[in-house]
Order: sequence, then structure tokens, then C-alpha cells
Amino acid sequence: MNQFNELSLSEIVDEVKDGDLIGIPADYSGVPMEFTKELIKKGIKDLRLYCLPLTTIQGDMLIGSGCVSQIEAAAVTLGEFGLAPRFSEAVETGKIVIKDSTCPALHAQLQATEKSVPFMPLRGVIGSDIQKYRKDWQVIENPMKSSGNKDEPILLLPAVQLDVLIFHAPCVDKNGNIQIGRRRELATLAHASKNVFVTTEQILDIDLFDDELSAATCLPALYIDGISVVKNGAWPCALPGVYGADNDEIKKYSIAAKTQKGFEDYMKKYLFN
Amino acid sequence: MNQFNELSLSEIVDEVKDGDLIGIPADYSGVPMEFTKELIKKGIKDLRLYCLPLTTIQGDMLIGSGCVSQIEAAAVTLGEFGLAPRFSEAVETGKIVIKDSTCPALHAQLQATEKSVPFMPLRGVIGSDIQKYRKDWQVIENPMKSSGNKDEPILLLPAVQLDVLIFHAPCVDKNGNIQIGRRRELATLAHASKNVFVTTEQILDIDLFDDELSAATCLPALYIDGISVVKNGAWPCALPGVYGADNDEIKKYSIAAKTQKGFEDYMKKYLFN
Amino acid sequence: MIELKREELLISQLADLLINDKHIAVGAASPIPGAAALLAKEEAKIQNNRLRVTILHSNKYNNFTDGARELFDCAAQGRIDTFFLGGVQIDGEANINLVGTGSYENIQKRFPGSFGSALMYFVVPQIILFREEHSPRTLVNKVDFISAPGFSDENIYRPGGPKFLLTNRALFKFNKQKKRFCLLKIHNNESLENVIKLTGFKFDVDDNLTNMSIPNENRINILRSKISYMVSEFYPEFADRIWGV
Amino acid sequence: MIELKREELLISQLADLLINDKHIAVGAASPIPGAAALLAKEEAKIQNNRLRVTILHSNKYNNFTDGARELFDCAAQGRIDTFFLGGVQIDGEANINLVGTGSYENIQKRFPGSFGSALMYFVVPQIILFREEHSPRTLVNKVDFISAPGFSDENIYRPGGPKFLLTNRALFKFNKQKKRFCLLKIHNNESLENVIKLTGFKFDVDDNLTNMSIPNENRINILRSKISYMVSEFYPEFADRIWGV
Repeated sequence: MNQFNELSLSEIVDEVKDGDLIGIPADYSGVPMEFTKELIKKGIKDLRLYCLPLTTIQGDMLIGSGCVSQIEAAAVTLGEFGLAPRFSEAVETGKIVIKDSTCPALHAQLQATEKSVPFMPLRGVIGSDIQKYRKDWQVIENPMKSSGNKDEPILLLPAVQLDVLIFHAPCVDKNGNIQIGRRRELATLAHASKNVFVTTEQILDIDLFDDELSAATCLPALYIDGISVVKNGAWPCALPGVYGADNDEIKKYSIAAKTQKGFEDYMKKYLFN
Repeated sequence: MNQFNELSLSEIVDEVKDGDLIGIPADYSGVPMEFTKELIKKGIKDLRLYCLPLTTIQGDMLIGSGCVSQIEAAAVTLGEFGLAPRFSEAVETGKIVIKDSTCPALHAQLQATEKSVPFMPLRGVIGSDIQKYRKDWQVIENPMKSSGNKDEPILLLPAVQLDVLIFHAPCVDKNGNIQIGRRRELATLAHASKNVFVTTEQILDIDLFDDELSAATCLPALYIDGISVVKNGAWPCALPGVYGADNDEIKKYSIAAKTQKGFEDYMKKYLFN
Repeated sequence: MIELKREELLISQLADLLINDKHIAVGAASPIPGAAALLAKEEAKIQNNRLRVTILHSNKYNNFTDGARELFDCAAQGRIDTFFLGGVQIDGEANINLVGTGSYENIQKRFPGSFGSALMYFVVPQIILFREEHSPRTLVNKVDFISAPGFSDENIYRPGGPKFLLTNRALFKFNKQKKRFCLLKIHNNESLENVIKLTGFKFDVDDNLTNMSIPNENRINILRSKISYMVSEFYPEFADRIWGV
Repeated sequence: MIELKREELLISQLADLLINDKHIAVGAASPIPGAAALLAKEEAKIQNNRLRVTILHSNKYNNFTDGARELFDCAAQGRIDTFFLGGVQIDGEANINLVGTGSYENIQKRFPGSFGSALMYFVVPQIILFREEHSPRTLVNKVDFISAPGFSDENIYRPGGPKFLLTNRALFKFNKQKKRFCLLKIHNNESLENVIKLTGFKFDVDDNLTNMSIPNENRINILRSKISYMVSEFYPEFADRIWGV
């Protein structure tokens, strides 16, 4: 018997509420596309996306489907297939609020929550227009007498706690430990999230903690609220180490989504096929 | 051919200078005892030990041998064999400066250096006598308007950069990547140290990065300045996953070291046998 | 039946305090709390409840993969319900001292140090103070050094703090409002008079003061037949001494 | 011999800027910088020097194990000597814009975003700006949005910053004191006049202005016989287009 909370995909979808601040993994961390499909079908509203640090097709689809009110990210892009068209248009027409950030700031804000401190300092960034437009960020003079320079301005970033995080993993063990390998940003995301759900290709009938080296590749089950087995759950995105991206499909999307009409036609097939 | 800087143990010892701030791993992280032996033989002086977060026999021997001027730690103890006698006496007689700390503070100070920020905030600690006696720590009112409480006092800890770190690892690969498994505090230590040297039980004729899962167990070679193969390099301490502690030997030490005379007799045999 | 050992009584006493937990963490050199946590986990399993136990001194029962800092991060995130702390000295306001006796700058007897107590005491909702020795030397009116304070001002972030104090003679509950311990239970071989005499601080006495409850046969069976072997993985000497395993 | 491609010339040009490095990192969507870094590594190996290359888009050439934040931490620690940045717009003071054109609150054309530029530009000693398109649209007098500024006040922590700007027409060096680019080399098929016309900002011209140097046969061999295959692991489309591998 599996010693964890095994859920159906729709049960996971039901755990996401309108208005939630939701963690969005980068394209290299396991994009939960099957989950995203169901979330769009459900007609979720006013999601606030927190990307660590970027999103590709997942964010663009959610935006194009009218599920998103706000996005915080260092980039939204279809990579070699160009700009994320629904994102770009939504920003250009003011349909969503964009909180422009930079990768290390997105990491640091979650690390603050990981440690339960109200803020994290970061170097760099000062003098950029990113900083200028982030009213929730703050610059103070370095207060620390015993390190740094006394008259040095220091950027402080607020702790951000996510309402919910969903990502797709290659495998989990029978006790609900998630194999994340080198993708340790998933640990940071999970530590900073109130609820964490995982879709996965398969459940292994072993305990990854039985071996010290395989234990080192895990995000421990204690951070996970539910798991659902979803084959090809990242398609058409890659699941690093398991399958590559379906570049034909992403290209098809990138062309279709150039207009809202083309996007809608594409999505009808994508969601209901 | 091994693609890293392979050194003799005495070459590593020569890289440690009088007065250095040296990183000291906990008993579960791989204590470099053979290295410590040679360091004591060399007659190193005025070392400042930074323990993450504690030390056992390694710190006690260095202190008893007159190599240490200062120690920053959350604990110095021989575990089930009781107090660390040379440490206790040195503090009681004012022979060394002790910067009393607490585990998460020792982690956070290195994480500040890991990120190259001048300080890290930490919750807790306020109102303790630890905080009262740490003049390099600072309490400010939470300056962050968008998170935390406005009138909440927050502890700031300075970034600490180590001069040098030495630890003992079960194995390294032919390209100098170090297998640390779950002992990720060794990564934090390495990131925050100017120079890092590793003693190891063996060199594997593989590249641990050839496989994504074994890559996840590594501290990358880019942080390492030199490696030396030293069999049983942690004895009498444990090398978790490889060999246990020699409890008889540690007990023998704990009894002998109760007096400076007993310690000196013990060390004569220990160093030159 | 083999006579109940004092350690077994303490384990059982601690396990009673853990029944509502989802995640218990146990620090270094704590065989009795470690055994209590595993016992609570085993009993929860029988009730079909999931109780997670993280024992830092063990590989098998250590759920962490983010290095030595994860215990503290995890606790700060509110993901640990109960943790155990000890003390060279514990005083009547639940301040704990793990550093030494005498004035700090001119210390008389130096002990190991504060470990992670200065954070854990602030963030873990249920801290159980556990110190076997119950004497005026350990339970003092005022500690010589505060490794972690028993209470904090209102503006300090402090979701956690002391809930109970267990010694080999007595169980106290800490009253946060009154900043004072209240005696709940005493050991069968113990008198209230003697506990008052051996305690260096003033405390209240519960109206329903009772003896520590003897574990039932079921619990004793689980403890001896199962928990003993689990404990022997990470505290072999203790398991050998108490249960001969 | 097969005719030298423009991309190969740019790779060779970049590789010349990397000879003193110990660790080069290459971000997303950068096949030309990636190939240049691997070429420099290969040539260093021939000289018995060790040059480390971290290509984020690759598994094979990715040295990191601490998750996506390690690139930034590693750079902040001063352990990366050279990094490459691009820009929708780059201006004469080396400010870069990766966000969009028009005013920010009423943006005309939105691009992906700033990625990690706002930290990397401050901490990596040698930032090479690389933007193939050399036109008044990309090289502007003043960027519409500053993703990362080209220079900072004295009290700002900034060990790093812009050193060079390479386009498919020219190589500029940035003068930190003058806050101004200086033209060093132009492409063989390019005239100074045309470069001035196609550059939206004013710049100095080096007294020794030369053409970009054609790579010698050895280098071309290494590039085509070895680097091409390495690049095909992480930029298959690029490797196929340039070298048919």
C-alpha cells in the first residue's frame, strides 16, 4: 500500500482556488501540463502566477484562457519559438498585472519564507527600472555595522508565501518522496508553499530513503499534500531525463497563438482531444 | 588521468595559515581527523574555528594543543562521552575567545556570503544571552513595509567568509566532484569559503555528472582547490555511510583529556603512532 | 511481567503528550524522546493516523535532504509540531541554559552550548523540556545564562514556546500568561513535599495532581517488542541498557 | 576549404575574449556564446590550462547541483569570470532592456523579461553584451526600460559590468570611466561609415581600428570537427544549420 495521499487529477485541480498565488516551475523543473489543461477546463479565475523564475507555454495558455490576473516573473517566453504571444498581448493591452522581477529575486523571496524571515537582502538590481516599479521592494542603507559598506544601499525583498504549488515529477516512491535530482529549486518552491501537489509518471515500489544516495535526490514527503499519477503529464513540455519537448507541437502553438482567435481554436482541440 | 589538483596531505596542511578562519564540519559531515593530526604537528597558531554548527574531538584536540585563539559554535561536545574537556577548561580559564552562537545563525551567516549580501535576518534568538553578548550581531526594527510586522525587532547576522575549509569525503570522481549525498551543509560551507580542500577515502574512475541522479549527490569540482586521498581519514570519528565512530578510542580520549597532562600523553601517542 | 523501568514510564509519559501531532522532531542525544516519538507514531498507525517522526541522530528516521539547516527551516515554516529541549539549568520562567554556570564572562563550569534552542524555542508550537535530573541544581530560580528565553514580548515573532517540563520525578505544564509552571503529575514513588524541596523555583500545583499513569500492557508490548529495536539503530547503548537489545 | 560563416567568425571573435578566464557561464538561448566558450575550453586544454564552462541549457556542461539559484549565487561569490547578456535594446551607456519598447506603464511591444541580468550585470567581472542584430532599433541612444544599468554610483556594490559589445557587424569595448563604447573591430564586409549609420548611439573609435580577425585553420578545424558536435547536444537546430551535424 502506498503510504501517501493519492489523488485523482481533478481532486488536485479542486485544491486550487480562484485568486490563489500559485507556484509555476520553469521549463526545466517539470511543467504540469495535464494539470494545467484541467485547471483551464475548470474555468479558474484570477490566478496570480509566481514563476521560478520563468514560464513558457503553461503561463501563456493560462493567460490566454483568461485565468490570470497577475504574474510575477523574470521572463515569459516560448524559447526558440519566440515571444509568448498571449502574455505579450495581455501586457500590451493591460489585461494582466505584471510584476517584473529578476531570477535571483524570485529565488530570494521564497528563501525568506523558507526561513520564516520577513525579508531577504539582495545585491545588484539597484538603478534598474525593475526596482523602480516594484513598490513592494525597498531600498535601505546597509544597517549592518560589522559587514558590508555603511553607506551602501541594499535592496530588501519581501517574503512570499505561495498558496499552492503543482509540478510534474519523473517518479515518486511508495512513501510519497519525490525524486527531483538536481532540480533543487523545487525544494525551495515546496518549502515556501502552503500546499504542494505533484503529478508524476510513476510510483516506484521502493523507499528512496533506504539508500543514502537516492535519498539525496528527493524532496521529502513531509512537504507534499497529494500525488496523482499522470502519464506524459508534462507534454508537450519536456520532462528532463525522461522525455524531450514536443517541439512540433510547441511550434504549432506558437503560430496559432499569435492571435486570440487562433489561440482559441488551438485550445479547443488541445483541451478536448 | 585525474582532472583535478591532487595534493599530498602536507600540501593541504601548508595551505592553512596562522590566524585563518577555518570551517569545521559537524561530526555527521565528515571530520578530517588525519588532516587535523598533521595540522597540530605543524604547530599551527591562532586558528579561529567556525563550526557548522558544532565540533567534537577535532575542535577539542586543536584547542588542547594550543592551536586556537577563537571559536564560534553552537556546541562543543564529545556527545555520549560527555563534555569536551580541553574546550571547557580553555573557556573557563579564558584561554580562548568563544563566540557563542546557535545552529541556524551559523548556517545563515554562511548563506549571506553564499549570496554575497552583507547580512541575513533571522527570527528567534532575541532576548537570549547569546544575542546579548554578540556585539557583531545587530537588532533593528523590521524595515520591510510589505511583510512582517512593522514594530517587530529583527536580528541581523553579518556575512562570514571562511579563509579555508577542509572536510573528509567518502569518494570523489576523476574530475574532482565530491560526493556529499544528503550532507548539503558542506555545499554551504564550500560556497562561503575562499579555499576548499578535501581529503577522501578514494577516487572513483567515473564522472559522477554522467548520470543525473549521481550528479545530484555532488558538490561540484569548481568549488574545490585540492584533493588528497587519505584512507580512514576521519578516524576515530565516523564517516557516515562508510564507517562508524571508534567509540572505544573516543572514550579513551574523553578520559585522558580530563587533565592537560593526560591530554598531552594521549596526543603524543595519537600524533606519532 | 518484567518490572516497568523508570525510562519506560518517562517514554510513556512523553508519548501521551504527542497524540495530536503530525510531525515530531528529535534532536541529538535524546533516546527517551526519540523512543516516545516512535511509540506515538506506532500507536497512531494502529489508529490509521499518519504521524511523521524525524530523528536527527538516525539515518533511517531522518526525513531531511537539504542539509543540517533543514531542521531549522522546517521548524520556522511551522512544519514541526513538537520538539524537545533540555538544559543544564531550567528556571521557573522556563528560561533554559545550555552554556554554563557562573557569570558568562567569568564562567565557572562550561557546558557544550546552546545548539539550535534559540530558534527552535521560538517557532515550534509544543516544546517539551526534558531533563531527567530533578534537583535544585538543574531546576533553578534564575538561570545563569539564557540560551533561549521562556517567553517574549508581544511584538516578537513567537508562534512557539514551552508547553511541558518532564523530569524523572514530575511533569509540569507551563502557563504562558502567568509565566509559571504548574505541577500536573508526580512519579509514583514521589511525594509533593519532596518535589517542592527538590525544585529550585516556585510553581503552582494542579487541583487534579495525580501520579504518572502506568502504561497499559499493549503499550508496554509495543515498546519492548518493536520500539526497542528501532531505537537500537541510533541509540544502541541505550537500547542495550534498557531492553538488552 | 568551406567558406567561413558569419556565425563562425563571431564564435572566434568571442573566444578571443575568453583566454584569461577560469570559469565561463552561458545562459539560455545562446548558441554562439556557448560554442565560443567550448572552443576556448578546448584551446585551453591544448595549452594544458583548465577552463570551466557552465552551459545552463545543457545537462552535460552544467556544473551546478544546487538548483536554479546556484548560477546567481556562484556569480555573486565571484566564481564566474565571464557571462553573456543580450538585449532588445542596448544604449550608448551600456544600459540594457529585455522588457519592451515604449513607456513601461503603457508598453508598445512586450518582450520576455529581464531574466537574471539585474544581478549578473553587477557581479560578473566580464560581461559581454552580444546582440547579432546591429541596427538603430537595437543599438539605441537611450533604452526604453533599464533591465540592468551599464554603470552604478560608487557606493553600490558592483565588482562586475560591461566589458565588450559584439554584434554581427562590430566589436566595441566599454570604457567605464567615460561611460561610452569604443569601436575596436569591424566585420570584413563592413565600413566604419555604415557602422556609424546603423548605430543609434554615439561612440569612440579606436586608433587601431581593424577588421575582425579570421580564425586560423587550426581553430576552424577544432570548431568544425569537435565543437560542432558538442553544441549539437544542447542546440541541435543551430548545430544543424551551421555545420549540418
